[in-house]
Amino acid sequence: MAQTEHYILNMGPQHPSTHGVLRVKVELDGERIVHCTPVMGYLHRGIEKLMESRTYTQCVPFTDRLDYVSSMNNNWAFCGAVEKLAGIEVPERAEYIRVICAELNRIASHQVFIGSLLIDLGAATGMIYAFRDREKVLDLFNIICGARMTCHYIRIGGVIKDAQDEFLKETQKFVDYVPQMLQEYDNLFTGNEIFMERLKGTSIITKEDALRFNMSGPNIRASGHEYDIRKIDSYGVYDRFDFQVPTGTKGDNWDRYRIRFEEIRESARIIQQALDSIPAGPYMAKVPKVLKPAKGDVYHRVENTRGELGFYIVSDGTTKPYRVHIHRPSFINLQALDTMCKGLLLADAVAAYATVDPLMGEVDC
Amino acid sequence: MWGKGLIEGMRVTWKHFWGKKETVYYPEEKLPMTERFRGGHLVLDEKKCIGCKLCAMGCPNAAIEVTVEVDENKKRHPVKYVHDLGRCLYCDLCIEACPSKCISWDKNYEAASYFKEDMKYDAVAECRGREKQ
Amino acid sequence: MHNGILYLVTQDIREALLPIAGSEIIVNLTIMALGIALMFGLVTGSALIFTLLERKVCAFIQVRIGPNRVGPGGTLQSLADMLKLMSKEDIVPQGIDMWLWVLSPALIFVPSALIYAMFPFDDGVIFADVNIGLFLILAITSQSVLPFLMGGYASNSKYAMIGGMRTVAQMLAYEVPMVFALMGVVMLTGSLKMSAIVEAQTDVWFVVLQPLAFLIFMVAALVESNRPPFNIVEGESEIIAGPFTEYTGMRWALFFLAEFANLLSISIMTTTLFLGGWHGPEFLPGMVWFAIKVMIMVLVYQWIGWTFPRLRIDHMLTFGWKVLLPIALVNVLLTGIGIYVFNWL
Amino acid sequence: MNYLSKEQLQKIKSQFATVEYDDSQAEPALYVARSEFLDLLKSLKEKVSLSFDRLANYTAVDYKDYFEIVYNLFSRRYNRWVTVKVKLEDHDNPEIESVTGIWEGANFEERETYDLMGIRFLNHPNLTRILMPDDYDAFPLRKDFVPLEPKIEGGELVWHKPSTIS
Repeated sequence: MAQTEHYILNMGPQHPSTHGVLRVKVELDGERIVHCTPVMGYLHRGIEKLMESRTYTQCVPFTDRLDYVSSMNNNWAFCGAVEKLAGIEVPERAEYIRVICAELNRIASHQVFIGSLLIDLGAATGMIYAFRDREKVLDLFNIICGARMTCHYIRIGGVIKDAQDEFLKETQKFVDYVPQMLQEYDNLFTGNEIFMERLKGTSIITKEDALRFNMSGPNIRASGHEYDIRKIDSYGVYDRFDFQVPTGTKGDNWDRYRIRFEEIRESARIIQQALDSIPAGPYMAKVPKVLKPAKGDVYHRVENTRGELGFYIVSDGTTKPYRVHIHRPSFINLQALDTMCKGLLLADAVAAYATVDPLMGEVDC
Repeated sequence: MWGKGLIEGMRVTWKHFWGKKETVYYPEEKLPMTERFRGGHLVLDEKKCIGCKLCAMGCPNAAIEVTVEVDENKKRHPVKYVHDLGRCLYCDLCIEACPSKCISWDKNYEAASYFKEDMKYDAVAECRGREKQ
Repeated sequence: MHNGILYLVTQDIREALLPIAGSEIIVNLTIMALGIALMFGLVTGSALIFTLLERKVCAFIQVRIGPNRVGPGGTLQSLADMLKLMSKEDIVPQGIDMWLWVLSPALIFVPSALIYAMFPFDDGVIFADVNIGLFLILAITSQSVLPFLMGGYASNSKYAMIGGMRTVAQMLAYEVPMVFALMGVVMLTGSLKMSAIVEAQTDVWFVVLQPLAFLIFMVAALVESNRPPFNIVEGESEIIAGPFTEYTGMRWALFFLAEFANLLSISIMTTTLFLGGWHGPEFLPGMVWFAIKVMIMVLVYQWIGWTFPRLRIDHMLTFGWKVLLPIALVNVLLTGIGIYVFNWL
Repeated sequence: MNYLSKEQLQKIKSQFATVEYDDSQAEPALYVARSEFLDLLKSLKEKVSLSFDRLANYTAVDYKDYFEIVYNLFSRRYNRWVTVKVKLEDHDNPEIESVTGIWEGANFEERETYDLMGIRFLNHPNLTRILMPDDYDAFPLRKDFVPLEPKIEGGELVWHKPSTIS
């Protein structure tokens, strides 16, 4: 029998659908994918190296640039690690503000996910709606810290500025708007038969595979493994809030989409509880101007919007970290891409990239 | 029934077609910036500045370059205060570091420029220009 | 006797010209030339208007304002776009099949423009009222697959190649149900002549008698003209722009023009075949009714396009062969029985 | 956040001859020799009483005269942590066995470490550069790293070692 050659297609780094500068080398047999290899490094800025030559305070703005759609969570991860290293106790109010901001950021990030998934499926209108609502969250950030994406708000020892009443009031308004917003998404595309058919049953990643590839975040939860660091290895004041960890059953694109959808709802619930019980008091611990943690190393992780974001920091007793390693969820999650895309059509591969939700700022670091 | 979701979706877009628009006519109509907004040029109050260079030291990306002169009363004054927008992270660390609270943002977000050289400006010169007006 | 306004005007011109030209052949040729010029003006003009319309409709659906800079309310935007495209550098990629590559954008416009000859715009206003009009339209539209394939093949680009291949697959899958859907209309009329089909809808529009065929036709027409949600040929998130990936400037504009000419032509076909063509209440001339209906159909097609996500190619082919074709066949059967019963009554 | 208890650490130490840890620390890291570390990791993962099923973090640190490989392990079942460290004394030619046989998910992280730190992993399925260009000839995260200078020569990008080290 005659053997046909496989068609090698380079998707990216400039491609309308790949998120940022992800390049995927796809081997095609007709329109079916035989093999796909992610190629990265186009956005490598060497943040780990840059941090080695900056003081701990100066490192925080660099974490904004990792996963630039969920900068609050990144700030929190780094600051949490440094606080652990230097033994700083964070005030109560700051912890609550952190939770509110991080969960708002989770909503915003998941909206980016929904938006980019929809544009990859060719529904530009849905994307605009998702981004329109994300804008409301960004406006909230603009009120509280003066920046929309690179917030640099959570600092070592607390938060830099107190949350104003205006912010809390506007947040309440947004939380009240969330159910209505999700209903509109449901009406426009969740119930849409074309959308369902494209997502259901495609690019399945089983629980075993997800564990094997060390995946985390919504991607592993969609496969049915309840692994949420907020729940199992709680940090901050997350243990005081009542929230569920939505899990999927099959681990297909549809599950990964629904998980994020439900997480927006849960995040809104957490924010509501935090708003109801936010205490008064200081928002910043007493932190020396020049921070000099003792010798040692620490690993601290938080549940970023994309999974488990961890900072491994080695201190040599000076004002600058000796070594920083960033455990980035998107980077690890990309390992599953080949398994997910095998045997699928090209159009599904695009949906698979979108549902794995890698963010190149974080992958390339 | 197959197709119900499609019709529901058509209804949503139909409603929005006639509904209120969210965007604005940009250059004519500008969104107001918040009180804490970080962006634009640094506004330097030349009189207040004590030339301690803490802002330049606090900057994580070396975007600020201050030249200081000591006058006859042994007081330090900034002669040049060059802020490079191309390097700036807008992280607010310089403003937080300032002991005399002499710098702030001008909140002008239209900072794009045609030439790379325009990204650098001297805040002292801008301050003097403002005073003349 | 026809009484369409345009027809009457043409007759006046003919009478005025006859003494000057002397010979009837010259008069006919002059009028023909005028008509062709008008036709091309209509096609290109409609493309300009539809670009703006498309962008405005899409903006309004997406809670945006849309183009608003060039001219009052952005009305001259498409003109500015056209000027920009014309002044662009003509980039010729390396390793292409030059002849096919150059021919493709030129040829793509031919079937799109050609079918306008068979459209009855008003009572008596039709360029070629041939007795196999509908058949000819279908035959010509199916030719549009060739330039796509040519462009895709000649571009020496992998995305373009996949796009070209997809065109063939979808064209095959949807041509057949479309023809069978239109069979119902033809059976009711008893003629393939376009004017006769419109005449037959004087009392009741075919959309009432043939609702199934109407829906099938709408879907198939969307596919034929590569409109979203069926724009898998140029599905921008998968294969950039399909066969047009390597084209720039004026060449790309020709593809663009053809796309909007196709949008107009499917709207005209829907109007003619199902919505009663130029028929409408007396207070407005037939021409105006026709234009209104076409415009509404254009808006409906754009509304559909901007609401749904794109289909996947295998779903689309399955839908065409396994759903639309059987329904179309059932429709033919039902129409046959209906006609028989009607005659028997 | 619990750390592995001292008793269990003691038990591990008794099983593996080269394991050492600082008893005075609250959360001491297990130092193990390269000859035994694969067995240790395997037993940490597979023993039911330990079941550290997740390689939460994996990295390497350059201490100028030696490298240290750090494994932060997490047990989902017992919600427990342990840190395992391996010292690589040979700074010029660091080599270690890959753990992809135990945790397949370490694949990318090991490639990253190879790319940025220059530690070679034996038995790794695909040990190529992942973030830096393929023809790059330096390891950025090492402490003695000097950036290479990119030059275009004959239409191709070539990386040059800087001639003068300042």
